[in-house]
Amino acid sequence: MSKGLSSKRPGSQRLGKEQLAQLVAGDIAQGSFVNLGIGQPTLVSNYLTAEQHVTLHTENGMLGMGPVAVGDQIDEDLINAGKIPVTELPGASYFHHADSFAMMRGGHLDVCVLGAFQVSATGDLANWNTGAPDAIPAVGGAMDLATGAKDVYVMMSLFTKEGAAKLVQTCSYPLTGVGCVTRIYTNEAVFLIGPDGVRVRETFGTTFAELQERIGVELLDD
Amino acid sequence: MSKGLSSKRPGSQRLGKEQLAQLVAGDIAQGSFVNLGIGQPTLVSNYLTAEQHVTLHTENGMLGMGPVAVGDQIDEDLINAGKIPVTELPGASYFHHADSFAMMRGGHLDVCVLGAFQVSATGDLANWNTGAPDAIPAVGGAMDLATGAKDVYVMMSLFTKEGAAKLVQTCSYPLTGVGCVTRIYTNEAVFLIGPDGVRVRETFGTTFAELQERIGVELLDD
Amino acid sequence: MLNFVQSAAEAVAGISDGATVLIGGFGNAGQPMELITALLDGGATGLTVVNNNAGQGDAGLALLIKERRVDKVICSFPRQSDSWHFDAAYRAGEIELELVPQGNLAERIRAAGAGIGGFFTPTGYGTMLAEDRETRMIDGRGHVYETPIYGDVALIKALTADKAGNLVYRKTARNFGPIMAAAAINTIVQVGSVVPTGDLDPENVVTPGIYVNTVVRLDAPARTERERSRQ
Amino acid sequence: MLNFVQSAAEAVAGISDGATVLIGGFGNAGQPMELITALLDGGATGLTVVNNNAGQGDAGLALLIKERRVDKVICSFPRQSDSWHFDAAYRAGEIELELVPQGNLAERIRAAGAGIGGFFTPTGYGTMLAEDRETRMIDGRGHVYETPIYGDVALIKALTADKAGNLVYRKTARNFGPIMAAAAINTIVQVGSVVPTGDLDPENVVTPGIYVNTVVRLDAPARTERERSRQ
Repeated sequence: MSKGLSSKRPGSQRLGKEQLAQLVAGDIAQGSFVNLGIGQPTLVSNYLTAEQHVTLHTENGMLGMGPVAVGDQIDEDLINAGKIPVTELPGASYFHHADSFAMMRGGHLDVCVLGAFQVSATGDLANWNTGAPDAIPAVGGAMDLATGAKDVYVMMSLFTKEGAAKLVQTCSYPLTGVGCVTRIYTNEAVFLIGPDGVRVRETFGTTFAELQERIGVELLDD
Repeated sequence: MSKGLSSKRPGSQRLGKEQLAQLVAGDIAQGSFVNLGIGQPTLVSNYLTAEQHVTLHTENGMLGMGPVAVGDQIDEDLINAGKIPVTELPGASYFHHADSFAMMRGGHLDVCVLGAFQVSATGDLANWNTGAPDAIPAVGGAMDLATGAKDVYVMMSLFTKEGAAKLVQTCSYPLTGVGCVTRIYTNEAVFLIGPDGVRVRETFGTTFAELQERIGVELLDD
Repeated sequence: MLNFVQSAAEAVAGISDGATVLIGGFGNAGQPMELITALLDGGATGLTVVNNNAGQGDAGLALLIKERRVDKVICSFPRQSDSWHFDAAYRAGEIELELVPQGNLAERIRAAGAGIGGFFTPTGYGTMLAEDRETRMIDGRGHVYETPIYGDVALIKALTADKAGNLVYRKTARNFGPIMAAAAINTIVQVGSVVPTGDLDPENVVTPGIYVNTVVRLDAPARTERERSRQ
Repeated sequence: MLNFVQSAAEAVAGISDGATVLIGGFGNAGQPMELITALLDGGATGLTVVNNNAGQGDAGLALLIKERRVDKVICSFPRQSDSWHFDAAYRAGEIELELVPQGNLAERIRAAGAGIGGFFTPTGYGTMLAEDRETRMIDGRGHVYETPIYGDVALIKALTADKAGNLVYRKTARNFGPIMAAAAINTIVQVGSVVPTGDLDPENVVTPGIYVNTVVRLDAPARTERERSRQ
């Protein structure tokens, strides 16, 4: 599925955020309905091609969302889930919040791409709350996206700044959803999460052996 | 509330169906949203005045239903719950079946008028099934109407052809809804069902004493 | 994946024996008669059909039942003056009936499309249709537990589709179409016209294209003539 | 009963201390800022507010919270870069927060309007937001039990009303308006224009007039200016 980036290139570089977004975009099947989470996942939209015919959903009530609005396009009544002004593409539709989340929760979105603090070996996702005792919690639509989409792709750096792996046996941060993540796109590798475990699809600037050494989760070689 | 028909007229006649429909129509408050059941209740629409500003709901997806369609007005896509072609009034709106029943079930209709086989002293309604062993049951929207409207008015003859009262202590026919009926309009009297029991609001061609003798339910005089 | 086909036969070609088929329409309004007829011609059997009724006269669903292609009907109002094919099958014990209050039918279909695992409703509480069902008192009122009705296939009728599969309906023909489209894995729609993407006002789309799999444009049928001639 | 009033102050005059107030809007889109400001000016206190957020900047809901008129917020996303008034009230223990996943928030509001006593959803299952909640395995999947959110009042914003109270919205400003209108006993709407009954196409009405109690037409506000000048 991935286009333009061959797998298993231990000599090549770790991916930057834009390269990662391009990789994710290339993996999205033609004709898919997709929700891109706030932050890094939004970059994916820059690499979707017209030939892919991907329709973007925003949970505040729209299918057929176009690029970010600029200049005269800016319309206070047309925003995305991050409250950024966006545009409307031909074939768009508007609906109320319950209908919009019904679309998501009913399993109609093919892919949702989210950021994460941690993902577990069984696909548990932690991306809404660091668990810090003084933090004011806020969840938004994260739990609905995590449990509703047919496939949940996570985009994240594989390690924290302190060097701790974010792919873990069991999440230590509060969960967003249980067993929901199917793929993890990181700067160092792409992981597929399936019933048999976590499979390494490809690596960037590292090797399977190096990854296995640094991550406390048993990995399967592709 | 009732217009043009003074109460307690033991000397006057039992009401005909049209008179009864007129009585019900006069009792519906201005600005009400109303659903009229199939059959006798439909007659009520003939006596609603423009000044009442009553909006009719049909559970197959419309508010603002107008009179039955005739001639060139007949449109296969515009029918009522009885599958009779109807018309559309200014201010009408269309919605799908779940939204239409949500309107009813969410308690937004002020009044629904239904026919009945029996009504109990506590407002239980039996109007969908005679319980005959060989009958093929069919319920339609009767249970939703009975449980959803703020007020459920029943229109029926007070006695069967065999002379049995249809206002009973406990329904012998299968129930449509429990404790849902608030008023019963019959050819011989109007009954109000409240927490204290069944009150006779007015009688037609009979007296309170006569009614009490013929009905096995304790009646309260108004 | 959305596709546009040329005939009702092509549209229903993928329907398997044993499928649960949601069929739109209330009376003739919104009834996808040509798709039902194509399903009849296609031969699929052992079907579970979800519809407000259980067939009328000698056309469409009534013929599917007459030919014993329907094992089970889930509906609110099977008994009608002209439901003779259902009546015969039912009395012969050759069709199963799940009778559902119409609002529960609509809400259960809606729940399937919306990812709701089950819900409590006052409708039907204390009646024979709720016998042996889970109940719960909520704020002093009796409620019955109801479960989603999923479809393998939905056959519905809309007025117009655009090339993105967005649909608009006409008057009370909207009825079950939008909720069935969302509740089925494979939604097949017959429409009177197909317009370019962008021609439908995004504010007025009733069923977004995400819920639609197959669209077939059929000339507005002279339905009554057609039904009569079929016999 | 539907009525049309001349000012936002008149529109919110009936809101009592202790009321549960559903407030529409997502970001600025669909936010009934003038009604919220009138509620602030009107003095009602001890409120429970249901909104996607918990106030931003120094306007509207944020000021209601700053002035400690809100005892409890039910929302999905209180924490924002400019939610300082909520943050302060929360850290001082002077406001209660019920944090709800956004889809559960929407579905619970929808349930209130639709007469659903409660429902099971997979969203939140296995998370701290479902701790101490009833759960159920349905078809092998964990579900959480959720209950309706009813409003005494809804404050919403729409594009246009007709004289029968029918509403249409504009783009993503539709968001919570339609479901809040149905979930509240008293629905108050600010609109940009009022048209004669019959001017809205019945096919395109989003909120039927049955859900609307009070309509006030307000000139399209120069909102950013207004908010700034309020401080």
